[in-house]
Order: sequence, then structure tokens, then C-alpha cells
Amino acid sequence: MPVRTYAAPPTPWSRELAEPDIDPSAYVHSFSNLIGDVRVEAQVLIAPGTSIRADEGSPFHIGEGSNVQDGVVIHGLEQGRVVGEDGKPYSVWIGKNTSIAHMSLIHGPAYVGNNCFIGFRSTVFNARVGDGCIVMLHCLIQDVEIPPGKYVPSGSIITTQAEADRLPNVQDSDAKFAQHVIGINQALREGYQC
Amino acid sequence: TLIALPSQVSETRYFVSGEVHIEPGAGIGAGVLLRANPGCRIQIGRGVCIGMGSILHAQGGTLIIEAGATLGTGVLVIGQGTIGSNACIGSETTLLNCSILKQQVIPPGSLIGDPTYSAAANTSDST
Amino acid sequence: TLIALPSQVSETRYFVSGEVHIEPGAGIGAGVLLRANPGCRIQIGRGVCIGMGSILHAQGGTLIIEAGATLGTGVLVIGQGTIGSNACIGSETTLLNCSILKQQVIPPGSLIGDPTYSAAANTSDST
Repeated sequence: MPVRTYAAPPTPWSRELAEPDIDPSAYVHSFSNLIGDVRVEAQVLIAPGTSIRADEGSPFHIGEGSNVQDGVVIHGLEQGRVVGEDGKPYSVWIGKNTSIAHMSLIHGPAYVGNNCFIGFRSTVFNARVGDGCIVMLHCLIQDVEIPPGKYVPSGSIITTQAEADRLPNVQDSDAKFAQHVIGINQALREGYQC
Repeated sequence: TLIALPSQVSETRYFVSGEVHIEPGAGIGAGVLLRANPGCRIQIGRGVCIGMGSILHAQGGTLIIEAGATLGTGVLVIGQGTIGSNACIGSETTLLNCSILKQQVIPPGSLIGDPTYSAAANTSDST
Repeated sequence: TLIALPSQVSETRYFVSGEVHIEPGAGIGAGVLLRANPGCRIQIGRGVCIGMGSILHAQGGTLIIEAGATLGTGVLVIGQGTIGSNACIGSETTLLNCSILKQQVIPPGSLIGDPTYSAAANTSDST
């Protein structure tokens, strides 16, 4: 079984934190740091070097089949919530079969839908990313709502709703790159579990 | 008086997973993650210096960091490729399935090797 | 399985002389020499990475290397000045009594700050 560490320093708001709730079929690597009310659903992969801290904003939800890759940070502001698919308030909601790639930052309040890809070193903060979106590498998504099925090119800075509304739809070719990365990680999870 | 100190100050640790070879004299920063997928390999040459919080993840082949290359803090190297000897990679840069020439200097915050990323925006200041 | 290793590869040593302050998380390569003359000072910021065999010698004032700066292999920094945060200095470069801007990239083998050296030959490829 993976070992989880609770390495955050004691702060006034972290003394009575809830324990993470992790489905037995999820894989949480021992060199990841999960604290507070984090709900991890079935078949989720949490890679090494991740920091998922629901010690200010909470709770967090990571949906079935999603993966959180190396060096990702998930955190939330104390204020501000998004509405999850279950109609309840969350600091960070990540849907099903979504891939949060290496070194990205998901900072609540934030909603990332189902079947999304958030690319290397991208940031989602105070924003909503609809189902099936592909956010490529080195992007900033802040203070906007991205409609479902949109493609955010690498290096984009999307901080106004007008920019978000102008984004193109995902094309098949766009999906290939993301699929490649996701595919690798499914192979990886099998590797981890042997 | 000259004091000899072990490289990398203090409490620091780095993490290794899979087939990772590190030659003597390499300095690996705090929280660095060196991770080779099954069947892949990471090779760190002599005197390489890797800044804190960097992640090297070999996927689909071998990642070679040649002797004397210096990687800044928070660098992400993913896939396969070779970083040539004495290359200098600026902090917070991402290298994806690509190789870097010997002695080459990569500006901080660069994104290199993403086929969908505009070369104009990227390479204008990358040599 | 992931293995945690201390960030002190035993063969990796650097050398310090005089008033030298190094913040946590700096990565100093093998054989680096940090030397401050009497009355001078060297200040190394957080996340700085200094490649192997580099020499920093403070003379006539303070040498400051700001957070996240990356110095390649065999860099020579002499005199006083500030290397700005996240700057990236190519290997085998010499900096003499000068300052480097934040984020700036210096090609390998550059000679900067020598008043007797042709600026044209030097700056043509220095960003």
C-alpha cells in the first residue's frame, strides 16, 4: 500500500483537517503529499512529486480514471468554490478521465471537466474548463470559463472571457498529442502496480 | 582559509525511480525527480548540475545528460533525447522529446520540442 | 519503486573562502570555487545552480547571484556585480565587474565587462 505523508506545517487552519478519502483501486504514489479533504475516485493515478493540499480551500475531488502526473500542485484559496457535477461546492473539482500533466498547477477555485488534458506546466486558477478541453503546454487559464471541447494552444494566456470564447474547437490531430501522453500514463500505472 | 563543502546545501534529497545512472561529481538539487519508465533509462554524466525541483522523466527511450551540462531550477525534461555537454538550460524550462547541442544556452522559461508550438515565438531568443 | 537519495553525491565538493552566503536550495557543482576577498562578499540566492568548475571571486565589493540564476560549467565571475534572477550564463563565460539583467541569456564562451575587449565582437550574439 502506498504511504501518504502529512508534511505540511501546522497552521491555524490545518489542525483539524479531514483525512483524504481514497478509493482502494486508486494508485497514490508514496512520494506524493495529500492532505485534507481530498476525494480520490476509482482508478486514479497520483504520480510521485505531487502536492495536493486541501488545507485552505477544500474539498477537492479527483474523478474516476483521471491522472495527476509528476510535480503537479493542487491547492485552493480559502475563499471561492465551484459547483461539482454532484451539485455540491468544491474548491477544486477534477472530472473523470482527465489528465493533469507534469508540473501543472490547479489552484482553486477551479473546475476541470471530464476527458480534459492540462499540459505540462500549465496553470488553471479561478476558472472553469469544460468537458473535453485540451489545454496545451505552458498556458495560463485564469478568471474565465472555457466552453466544452475547446483547444488552448501552448503558451496561451487566457485571462478574459472574450479570449476564452474565441478559442478553437479541438481537432482530431490535437487530440493525438494528448492521447499519446495519456496512453503512456496508463501503461505506467500498470508498471506501478506490479 | 578555504573550506571544502559537499555540494547541495542542507536537508536536501532527490528521488530516483527506474534505471538511472549517475556518474561521480554530479550535483543533484533538492526535490529533483529522476524517473525512467520501464525499458527506459536516464544517464547523468560527470559534473552535471541539476537545480532544485527539476523533473527528468524518460519515456520511450533514453535521456542522456552529458558531462558538465547545467540545468537550472524547476526544469522539466520529458521523453527521450540528449542534452549536450556543457549546455546550460535556464530555470523553469520544459524540454519535450528533444536534444540540445553541446554548449547551447536555453533561456529561462522556454518550451522546446512541442511540435504544435510556434517556432517563431519560441526560437527567436533561444540561441 | 522510488528511492530517495541525499543530495550530496560524495564526490561532489565545492570550495568556499571568505564571506560567502548560500541560501537553501542552491546547487553548486563539483570543484566550484567561491572566494570573497577581505571586506567583500558573495551572496548566492535560492535555486541558483552553478555548473562544475566555475569560479566566483568577489573583489572590490559584493557579488550577488539572484534566485534561480543558472551558471554553466567553467564560468568565471570576477569583481563585483549582480547576476539577475533566472539569468542563464553559458559555459566558459567570463564576467568581469558587470551586472546581468534578470532573465538574460549569455552565450557560452562570452567575455563581458572587459573594457579593452571589442563590444561588437561580444554583444553581436549575446541575446
